[in-house]
Amino acid sequence: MTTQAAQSEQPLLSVQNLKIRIQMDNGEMKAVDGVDFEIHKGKTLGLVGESGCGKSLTSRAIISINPKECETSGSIVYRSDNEASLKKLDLLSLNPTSKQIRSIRGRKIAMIFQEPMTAFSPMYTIGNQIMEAIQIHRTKNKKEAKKIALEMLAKVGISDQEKRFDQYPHEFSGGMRQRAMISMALSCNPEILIADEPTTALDVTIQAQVLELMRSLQAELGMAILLVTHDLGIIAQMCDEVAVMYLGKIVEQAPVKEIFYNPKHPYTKGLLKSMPRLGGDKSKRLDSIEGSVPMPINMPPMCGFYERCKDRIEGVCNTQAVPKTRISDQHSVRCFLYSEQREGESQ
Amino acid sequence: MRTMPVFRRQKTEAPQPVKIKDANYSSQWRLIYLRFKKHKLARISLFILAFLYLIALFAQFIAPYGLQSYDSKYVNAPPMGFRFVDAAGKFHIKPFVYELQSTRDPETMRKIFVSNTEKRYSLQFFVKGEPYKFLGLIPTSTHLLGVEQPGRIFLLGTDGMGRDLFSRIILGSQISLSIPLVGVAISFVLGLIIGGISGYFGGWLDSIIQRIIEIIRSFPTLPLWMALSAAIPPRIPVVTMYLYIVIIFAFIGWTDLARVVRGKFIALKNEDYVIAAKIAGVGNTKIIVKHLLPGFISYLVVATTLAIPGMILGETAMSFLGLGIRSPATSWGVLLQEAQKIENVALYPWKLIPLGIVILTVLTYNFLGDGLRDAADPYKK
Amino acid sequence: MVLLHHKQQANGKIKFGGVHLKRNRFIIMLLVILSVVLAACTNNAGPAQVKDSPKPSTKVEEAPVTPTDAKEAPMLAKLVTAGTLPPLEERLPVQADVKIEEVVDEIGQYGGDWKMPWSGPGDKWGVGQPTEEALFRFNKTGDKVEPNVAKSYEVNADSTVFTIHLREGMKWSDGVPFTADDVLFYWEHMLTKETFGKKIYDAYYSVDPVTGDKALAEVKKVDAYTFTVTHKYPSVQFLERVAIDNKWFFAPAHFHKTILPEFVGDDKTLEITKQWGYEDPKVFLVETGYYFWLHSQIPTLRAWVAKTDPNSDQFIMERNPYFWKTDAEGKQLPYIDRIVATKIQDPSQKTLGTLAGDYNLLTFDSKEFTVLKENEKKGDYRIIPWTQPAWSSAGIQLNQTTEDPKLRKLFQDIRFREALSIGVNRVEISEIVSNGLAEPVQASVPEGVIGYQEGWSKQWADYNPERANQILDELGLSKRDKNNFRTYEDGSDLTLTVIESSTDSAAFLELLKKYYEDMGLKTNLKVVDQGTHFDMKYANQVPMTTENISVANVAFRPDTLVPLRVITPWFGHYGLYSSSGGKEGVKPEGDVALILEYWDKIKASKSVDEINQLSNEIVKLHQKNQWVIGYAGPTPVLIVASNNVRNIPTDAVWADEYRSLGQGHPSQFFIKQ
Amino acid sequence: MLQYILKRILLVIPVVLFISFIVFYIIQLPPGDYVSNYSAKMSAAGDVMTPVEMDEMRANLGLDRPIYEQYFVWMKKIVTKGDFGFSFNYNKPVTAVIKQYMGLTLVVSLVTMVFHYVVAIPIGIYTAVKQYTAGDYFFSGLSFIGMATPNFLLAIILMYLSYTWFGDPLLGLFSSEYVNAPWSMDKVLDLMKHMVIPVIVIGLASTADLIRIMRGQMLDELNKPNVVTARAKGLSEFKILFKYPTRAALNPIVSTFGWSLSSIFTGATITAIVLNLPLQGPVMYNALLGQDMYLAGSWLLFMALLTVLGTLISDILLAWLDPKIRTEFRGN
Repeated sequence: MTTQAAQSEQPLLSVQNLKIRIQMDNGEMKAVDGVDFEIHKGKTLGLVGESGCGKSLTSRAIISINPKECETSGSIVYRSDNEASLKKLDLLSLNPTSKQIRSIRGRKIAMIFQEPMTAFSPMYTIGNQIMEAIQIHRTKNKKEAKKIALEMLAKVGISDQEKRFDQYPHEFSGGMRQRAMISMALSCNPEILIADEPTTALDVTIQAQVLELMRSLQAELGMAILLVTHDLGIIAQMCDEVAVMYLGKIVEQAPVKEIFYNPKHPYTKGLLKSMPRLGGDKSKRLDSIEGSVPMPINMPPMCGFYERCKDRIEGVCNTQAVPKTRISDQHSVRCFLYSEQREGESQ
Repeated sequence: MRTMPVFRRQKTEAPQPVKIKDANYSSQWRLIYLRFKKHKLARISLFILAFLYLIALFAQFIAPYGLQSYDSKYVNAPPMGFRFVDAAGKFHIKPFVYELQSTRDPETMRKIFVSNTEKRYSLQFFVKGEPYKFLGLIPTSTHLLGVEQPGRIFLLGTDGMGRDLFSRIILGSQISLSIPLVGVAISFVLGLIIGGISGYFGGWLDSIIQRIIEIIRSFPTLPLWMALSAAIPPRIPVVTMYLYIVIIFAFIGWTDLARVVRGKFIALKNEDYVIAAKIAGVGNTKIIVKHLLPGFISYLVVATTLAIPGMILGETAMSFLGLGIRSPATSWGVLLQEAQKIENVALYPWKLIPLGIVILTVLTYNFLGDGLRDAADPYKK
Repeated sequence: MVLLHHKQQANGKIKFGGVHLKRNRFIIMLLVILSVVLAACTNNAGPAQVKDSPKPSTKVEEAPVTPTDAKEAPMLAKLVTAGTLPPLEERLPVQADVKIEEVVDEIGQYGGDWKMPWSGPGDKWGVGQPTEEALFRFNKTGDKVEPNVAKSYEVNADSTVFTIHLREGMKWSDGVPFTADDVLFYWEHMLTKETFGKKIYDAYYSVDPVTGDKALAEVKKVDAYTFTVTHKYPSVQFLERVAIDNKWFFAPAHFHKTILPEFVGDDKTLEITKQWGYEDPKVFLVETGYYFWLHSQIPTLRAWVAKTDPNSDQFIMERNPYFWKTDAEGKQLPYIDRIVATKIQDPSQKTLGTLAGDYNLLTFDSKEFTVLKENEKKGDYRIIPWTQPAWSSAGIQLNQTTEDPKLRKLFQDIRFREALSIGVNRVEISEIVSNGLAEPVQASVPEGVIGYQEGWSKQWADYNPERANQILDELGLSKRDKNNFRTYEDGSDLTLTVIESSTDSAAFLELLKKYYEDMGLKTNLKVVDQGTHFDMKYANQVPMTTENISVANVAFRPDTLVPLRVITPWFGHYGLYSSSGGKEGVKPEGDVALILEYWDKIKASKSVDEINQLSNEIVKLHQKNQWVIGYAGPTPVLIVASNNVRNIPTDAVWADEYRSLGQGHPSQFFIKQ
Repeated sequence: MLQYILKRILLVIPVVLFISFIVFYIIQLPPGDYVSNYSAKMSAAGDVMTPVEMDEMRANLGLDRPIYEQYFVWMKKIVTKGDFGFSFNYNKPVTAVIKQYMGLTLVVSLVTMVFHYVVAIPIGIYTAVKQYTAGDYFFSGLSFIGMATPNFLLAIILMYLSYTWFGDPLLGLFSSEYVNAPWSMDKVLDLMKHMVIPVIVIGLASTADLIRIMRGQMLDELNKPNVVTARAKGLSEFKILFKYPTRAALNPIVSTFGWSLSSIFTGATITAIVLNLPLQGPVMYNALLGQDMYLAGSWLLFMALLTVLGTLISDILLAWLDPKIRTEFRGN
């Protein structure tokens, strides 16, 4: 993990008050309810939370590829570091099928997905699908595009690139497919790589190799990474900064060390406790957080974690929206335990 | 398809079961039902179909007249509705209908129908009429609606022999709504199994089945029907005959579905999850049913709903050979066949109403299929 | 093209995936324009070609208005000036021998096409009968024959020697003279040698009044235009019977000499057969010998000569330049230039084509009357009903020799037939089956036809179900099975089976089944294809069927009333007994045997009155026994003619013997320009 | 792949031969034969044939010999002399009859088939992409009407409407004056005008199935993750739609594509009869009805060949279209 200069530098991408609402039969689901974070050059931000907490929707909203049922609002400001024309651009303001957003997708902000098998179309060779992005963003000439693609395949550690280039997704193993996915994403050397649970579908050994590959590529190409996962182990290994999400909100955000050694929010603590420890007592059952994630539909203003929180304060946590409290300049938490003002004065 | 298993009720191994509070974890079918309910059009279609089948069930009771109510006085009469206000402007609570008198235009010999405003016949319910067996069991002769004797009510007009078209449509629905489904089901099952085996096992079994399919497809059906029409005993009940035809249709019709199922199976059989199931020792049939079939439920649903119109109308092509439904029994196909004369299109257009009914049925089946297709598709958010 | 809207982002911001309503209206508007354009181009293509004066390149362009005194069609006048055709005088027979054809309304104009629908070469008689030119043809009233191809004839006292004179200077359609040699050739080398698949016709035999054995006539040539036919025994109706059986008693000798095996040898004939595209010489000789009018290569005496291949979609016959008839003003007939027979495959096309004016002269069954009458003005045509000598338009024939002995006894019992007759409401049948056109009467010889019997049409014609049931009980059919159907006395099952070869009479049979079953007689209806029905009739397996009797004069054509061979369902295998000379079939007794006796007397009778008297006896026997039950009287055949098609008689009789439309002498039909 | 195709082509010959025998047997199945049909028609027209004449005709046409003998004679003639036998009805060699109707049949069938695929696939895609919008209902409704209305009824209604509005019911393929006229611009225009109703009748009915199938398949593919990946790469909606979901959706359509080969040559039979189109379908229909043995037999042999080849073509297309199957072949 490379430690970087202080936050004073301009962030590559700053997400402010992102809200995603989905019209369901029985009301309006607030999948993402006011999320703010920033992505900095060369740094990795981890977005962690149980499935269904809105982390995937948040990551996909950046390049607005969420399905049409999602009504997205708020602002995602992108300040390109290496392209003059894109000094300051609110991605959400762009029309999802417009030329502008398309020039950013894959070229400036790339994405890799959880299920490599279904992410690739079975009908076309891996080479064809990789070249596609290159031919849109970098060069129209086929030979040149193929050369770049082969380079990328080599860079991600795939051997015998010539043969592999003409093979189909079903002829690749799980790990190799994910590597091909990464090579595709990075083929136009984007500034930001969004990785939506990149290794969940892989077994542990391959997982480590892929993560190691991502770290080395980050070091070499200097792109920022937004890593979406539910696996705290990966967070520890990869991320510089972590944002814990619960029920569409970021409940705690801090540098990775702070989260692991000085967790504040009861949910974060619960998550950490349920992680298997090296040398832990094997006979004892891992304790898990009681209850399950409620559906964020027509939720009254209260803390989402209230039902399952051991340290909840009756009358406070379940009566009003929880404001965000800043513990230190890099560490903030959304919980009344740490908020001085209890009766609703939000910061 | 992959994520479908996720919804499956988790078999928890833990000693004390985790308390499941709300409906987040429900069985796959319940989920499909939930999403199906969301599908407005499919719900309406389901309602219409249920209504049609209800009428078909109580056809004899609902239809005011029977199949053999020939009446030369009312040949090719236009539809007539109920009235509330009579010629003198007086309003009547009970809707009524005038006595229909028919004369012949001396020059064109066309039947002219004039309502005689003096005689009024009011609507009656549970009126006495053609004897029949209610649900095939209880002999009775009460009909749902009718008019005072000797008045006649032809809601949708009459056909070339003076029979009430409204009654014939309803009575025809008994056959046209039931038997074609048998045919569709048979060809569906055959196509699925044979196509599946051919696609799944491949190799010599596949080529044999493909050759059999080719032989069946190049069968000339016409001589078959002619041989059948000569061989069928005349007194055979209409329904059984129609059943034979539909079964034969099914035995010839399944090849299309089999071809597609084979194509799909070949494509899906090397999917990881299928191989995983194989390794886990799951039996072949279970793999086909549990894993492969859900893979293209949408095509199956669409193909089934598409086969229905073909089956409903199938027997009309045979009627000129003396096969198919023979008078006095009737079906929608027969009604359409009878309407197929220039004079009907030109002079008696109401005889085309059965066409509207068949289209309605086909529409509802297809929208129902649409609803099912969407509900069963896990990827649809 | 529909998908292109994705690209335009012109009006309105499309939310991702979902499309604003504005965009939808754009698509629907696009579609509407498209369909309007499509309809427009079909629309203006339609009327742009004004219906009645299409200008296709091939049609002979209209000659200037023909001067009234021009004696030949402009089409031929052009060929005469071009020298490819000899002048009119050389083409017509000598002045005295030209046949003057009286016109029905007025002297006609030349030109135009007779457009008719036909269903291909199988429908050969549809074109064959109207264009036929027989040696002798039936006169207007249909009781006597008049010379047609023949100029005149003399008969000796005891009707054994017939001298027939031909027309001097008359020529075949290829210009070769037509002489007595052509008659002799036909007699010696074709008819007696049975080269065209037909046995020697009955008409050419005379019957010894005493022994009944038959003797073939002799034909001798007197001079180039006269020949005699000598019978051993008197054959009073020889000319009428020739006009029925053989009709044309001549053949183009010069043509047949080039193809008959007798002249060119079998292998040459085989070679010619192959050239014409046939496989089997026998079939080839039938096609050229009997159905010659379909082939352009064969010379004919008819008013129109075949031009195109009968198997193509349009069969065309053009006027015969050497046609030997003229109208009273000496103008060479026929007036109409061409017959254009367009192929159709479904009866609805005949109706639609008539409404749209695609066909200008054709015939319909009375069922289509209402549709045709309603569109008479719009279609600019008129409907001319011709009466038919049919006994009924809806009826049933009970096979008197049906296989099942119990059923045969029942069918032969006159009371059973009476019950079947009075148990059916004829008014209802007439209203539904014939739209009220047919009279609700019994099957009987209609008024104005030879053999009409007063009051016959009322016999058993009333509707009296009680009386019918009473008769059936008297016949011992009182027992009923569980579904209330009558059984024989011994309780065995009684079923009436009606076997049909088409679904045309489906409505009539449905009603009949209702009435019969109301009387307790279980009735089954079965439809089989034509071929099977024919075989079943031969094998005596058709108990009942719905064929109608239609005969102009039993003396001329006995097949429907006298069991001479297996053809008419009611006498079934009695016919086989006669045709097999008593070896097979069922021996007729009672009145049926009596009919056969009368027929033998007719064949050997000496005078026309004797023949008419005996024919009347046969018809009376039919009246007495009523083997054929009719439920609706005969309906007219409808001749539909465009209003510009003139000279069509309005009061003629439509019968096979009078060659259907031929009775109106089509060569004098004309199209008013 | 090539070796697989060769094996399949070799297999075609025995299959077609086997089918030809079954077909030959089935044509004879109904009671009676061509001669009884022929004599029935003749007696309706007044010339009655005696049983003796009928037997003589049967001997002439070789119908009195046992079926397998007739079959071998026929098959031998085909193999040795390429002579497909003789049509009794048309009194012409079978090949001549087929040639006569082949031209127009191809024109009509190809036009309707092109209409079928060119219209149905885009509409299928459109109704999938725009599911539950006015466009979707409009096209689905249209295709249902086409599917639910029997061809013969739709044809008559359209002809009658064309008669009432345009005065010409557009019977057959040419107006009466063009039937025998040599080909000219007018004749082609006239043909086009007459093609409108058949294309609508055959097109509307047959496109309905394809639209529904295409729509169902597209709905499946549109929500697949690989579409999201493509979008994440910055492809335009248009390009995504036609490259990924469409290609995958074509799988079921391709697997029955081969069989439309035989329908090209017959065209819709019943519709052709009702619209009076001089096509191959009705000719064969009547041949079967009248048991015109060699004509029907040869034609069905030709159809069997097309069906078998059609299956082969479909298999090849299936392999070419779906890489998984292709690799399976390359594998074994």
